[in-house]
Amino acid sequence: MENAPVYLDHAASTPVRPRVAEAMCECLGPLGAQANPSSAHAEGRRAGAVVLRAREAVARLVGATPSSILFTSGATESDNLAVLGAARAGRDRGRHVVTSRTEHRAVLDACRQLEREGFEVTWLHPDAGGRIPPELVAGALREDTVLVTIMHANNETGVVNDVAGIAAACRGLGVTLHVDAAQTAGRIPLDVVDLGADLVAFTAHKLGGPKGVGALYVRDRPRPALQPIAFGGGQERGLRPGTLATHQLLGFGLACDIAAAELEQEAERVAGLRERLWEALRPVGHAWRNGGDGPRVPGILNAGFAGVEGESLLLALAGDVLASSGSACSSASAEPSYVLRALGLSDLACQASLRLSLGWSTTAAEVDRAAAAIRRAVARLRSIAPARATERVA
Amino acid sequence: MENAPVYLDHAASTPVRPRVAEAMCECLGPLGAQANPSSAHAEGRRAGAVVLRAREAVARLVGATPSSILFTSGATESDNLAVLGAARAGRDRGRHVVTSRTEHRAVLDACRQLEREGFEVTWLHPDAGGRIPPELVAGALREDTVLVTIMHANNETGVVNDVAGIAAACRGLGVTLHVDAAQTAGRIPLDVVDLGADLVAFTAHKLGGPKGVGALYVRDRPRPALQPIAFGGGQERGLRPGTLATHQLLGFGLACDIAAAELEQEAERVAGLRERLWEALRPVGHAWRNGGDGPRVPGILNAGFAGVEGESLLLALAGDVLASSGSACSSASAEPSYVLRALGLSDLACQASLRLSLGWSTTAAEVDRAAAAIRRAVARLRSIAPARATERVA
Amino acid sequence: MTGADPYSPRVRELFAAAPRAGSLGPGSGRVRWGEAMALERGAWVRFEVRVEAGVVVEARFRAWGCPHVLAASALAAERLEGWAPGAAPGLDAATLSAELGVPAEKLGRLLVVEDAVTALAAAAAPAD
Amino acid sequence: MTGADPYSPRVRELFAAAPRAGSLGPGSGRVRWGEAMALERGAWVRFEVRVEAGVVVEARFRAWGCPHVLAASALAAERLEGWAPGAAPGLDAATLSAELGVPAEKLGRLLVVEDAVTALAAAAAPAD
Ligand SMILES: Cc1ncc(COP(=O)(O)O)c(C=O)c1O
Ligand SMILES: Cc1ncc(COP(=O)(O)O)c(C=O)c1O
Repeated sequence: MENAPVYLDHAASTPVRPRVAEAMCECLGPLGAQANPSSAHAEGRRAGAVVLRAREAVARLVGATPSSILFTSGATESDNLAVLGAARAGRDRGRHVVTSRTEHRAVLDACRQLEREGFEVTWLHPDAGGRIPPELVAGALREDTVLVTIMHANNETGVVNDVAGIAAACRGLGVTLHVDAAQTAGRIPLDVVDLGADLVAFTAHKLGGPKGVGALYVRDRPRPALQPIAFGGGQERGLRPGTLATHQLLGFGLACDIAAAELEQEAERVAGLRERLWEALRPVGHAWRNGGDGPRVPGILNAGFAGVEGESLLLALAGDVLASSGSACSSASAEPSYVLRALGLSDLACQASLRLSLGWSTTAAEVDRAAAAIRRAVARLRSIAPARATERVA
Repeated sequence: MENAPVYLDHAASTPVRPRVAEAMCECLGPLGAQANPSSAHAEGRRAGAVVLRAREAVARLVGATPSSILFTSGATESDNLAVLGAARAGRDRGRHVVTSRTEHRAVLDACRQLEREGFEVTWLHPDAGGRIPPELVAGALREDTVLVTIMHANNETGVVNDVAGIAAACRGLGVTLHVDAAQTAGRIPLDVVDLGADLVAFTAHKLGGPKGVGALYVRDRPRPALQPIAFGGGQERGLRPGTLATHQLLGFGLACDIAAAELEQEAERVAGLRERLWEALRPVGHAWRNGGDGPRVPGILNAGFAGVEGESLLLALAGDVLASSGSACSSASAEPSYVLRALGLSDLACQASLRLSLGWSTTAAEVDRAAAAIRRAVARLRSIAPARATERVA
Repeated sequence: MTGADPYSPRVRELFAAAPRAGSLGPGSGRVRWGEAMALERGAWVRFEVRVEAGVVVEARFRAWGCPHVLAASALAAERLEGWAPGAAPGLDAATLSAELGVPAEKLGRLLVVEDAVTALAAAAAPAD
Repeated sequence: MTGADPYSPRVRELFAAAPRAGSLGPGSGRVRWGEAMALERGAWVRFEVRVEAGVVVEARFRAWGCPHVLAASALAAERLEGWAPGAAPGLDAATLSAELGVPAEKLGRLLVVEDAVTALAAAAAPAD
């Protein structure tokens, strides 16, 4: 693997932890839990017990009770169930929703759908550091606000919002607070009670688990009103129907257990690697970090290189480093990142930016190799660019 | 495995085919396709290529073009997207929906949700054989009908509807036809063009693939209007957002390939085993088959045993045979099967019925072992029941 | 949610052994029976007892229904031995269900067991 | 959908080699340049040519933008050699994009390359 490109795209998806993959394989094998976990017979109950343990593991990682964890197909679905579900359930009380411009598209697009359904959405702008200050949320609340949805950490910049502060602003006002924690669960300590949110979205594939499975925390007491987005079957307390995917949940739960066991030590290690990467990149000159100071997840370095365009940088790096210029789902589009634009960056600066995201599989040697490759690629692209392009960064 | 109970619950979920499990494990391993299939870099594209091949395999199995296959988390989600999505998209043209009493709960409950949203639903009753005759559908159509949703084969009785006939009744009337084919894909020849449906729901875990992944066929030309039930990310033509689960899709695709290669031979083999089972059960006396004559899937035998109650029969069999008295998702509830009731069976007859479902893993030796165990258990329970219970079957 | 065993060990044991299932054979004393049926609830239960000197010396049950109904009937039959008709049998649904750990959604069915006990109590009551 | 390579082999080749990237060195003949910039579209392109006896004998480009912009600029620079200013250069966005297999959503960016060629053509046009 010495010559394989360095994978610095953990924010898009983490490789599955080997122990997780192994356990999932066993579950898929002839002696695995193959029956439908809703079946009443012994094999069904055995699968059901796997589901139960997974629910407990997810709950443990985030300080929740098992009964408050609903399984979904990923954070996209969790976000939709939370945003559409809470707003629709509250539409008789009010039709105002508060969110931010830097949410993941799952939240943004769900909010746009709410607008089509007659809701009014307040789109908050982050401060220059990329954060949504609690005061800003407090100022946006109205009598008819039914839902506030603000992400825990942003998937492009890694900056962490003061969710507890936002929760305090919402408290007692009958507002449901949803938090997209896809980028934080398993990466930084996260306790749903401390967060104070009513709904929190998670996904397995950002914390060493498989793709295609996630969870929504739904606070127990008081339980926020939630209208399902799909119906039938009665699974997950009638809020999320469909046969539960035993092997997927097993992998999710085990990944949570591993993440929980290594959380603080890994957070420190990965943050150290991120700083090592940044220090190794700075000598290239005319480089900056997006997202300012303040709390951020350990694994994301969003850096700009004047005179360089992100997509070309990625292609120049292709044999050496795998990364993204924005979020994976928008990486195919030619649009500059809406998240960086919302931070107030110029077009040039947005397009000169690269998201390098580290995680459990990242080593110091990889960081050094990646940094050297990035320095070379930046220098080469600058030598091709118009001379003034390197100077022109807002 | 000589003493393991015989698994006769393929209609609830099939065991994953060993080759499918193996390929999925490889995909989850260190050299697998671990990146986000939406990522633009080489690893992302490699994952994307896996997704593409899976899409082609699913399409091939059902005679569709790859671009008409959307991936989902299972048939429950596919049904919801189809039913809610087509009706909501058509609500300006009309608010009438036609379905049947014997649909899967994913369709039933989605239709009930449409009723809450102001749609009027016509709930058709099956004939005594459990089928919805095309004439019945034709008679229910109105000027304002926007959606007809009728399943291909029923998951409790296995009876197959004349979907082509139903499609003919709908043709030219601007009605979208959705078909839940969870129980037929990979089990009997199925060609979406021959079916003539606009939307068809599939799930991997009924055809030897993994749980938690499915598909919705959306006809290409003309393309039915469909409003998504979740938003964000832009995946699957904007109709179904969320990171695609590469390993799951790989498993789904491979299971489709295997099913396609063995389709006719397996259908014959499994139907033969089903008849062998029935012939071996008949000597117990006072036994009948639910679902009458006519086309049915090979793997489902729904049989009644006078004087016996289904749940007790299942428990008496627990060490020998794993089966269900109804669908898996309702097996925990104490309600008699709504499907059998819709067929006109008495309470006693409904509750005396057992669904024995066979599939790729079932052998003749297993069938013989299961039949012997069932005969014993029926005899034992009859010896406990009030003497007249065995005679009183409507 | 999923995963829990719906049957307590006691239910499994009574279901598997079904002690006192069947009918009374010929013998001395008075034989009395009580029956209740609610097919829509999925239960049909019959008790037979042999009464000697004002006390049940032998009890049998027959039952059609789910494992909880069968187990509750077996338990009731066991308790009926030694019971003196005329006294309250104390075998109501709540008591049986508590002892057997029956899930709430099955309570309706245990009422049928209770009804059969009640019918038996009426049939066995000493003529005064 | 997913899985397809967004870059044609020709784009990859031109991007990797970037022939004619940079500026002209000192030499004989007339040097002319043309530039276009559309930062919001993510492209900034500059061409320099050396004209001798009414014909471009040497061309260079500089470009800031995505791989398609860089590849199109390199291709245009190659084609500019041998071009006689005054004649139409024939290097519009549609031509370049067809030759390179550029996806539709990138066409706006190739217009910037075309604009830079147009600016060059104006600057290099023989004074009459
Ligand atoms: C912040 C955030 N929310 C939601 C999602 C969507 O999660 P999933 O891929 O599980 O649908 C992602 C990543 O894709 C994310 O980073
Ligand atoms: C007819 C039918 N439709 C839908 C479903 C739901 O499929 P899934 O388990 O993939 O959600 C099933 C089985 O569970 C089924 O048998």
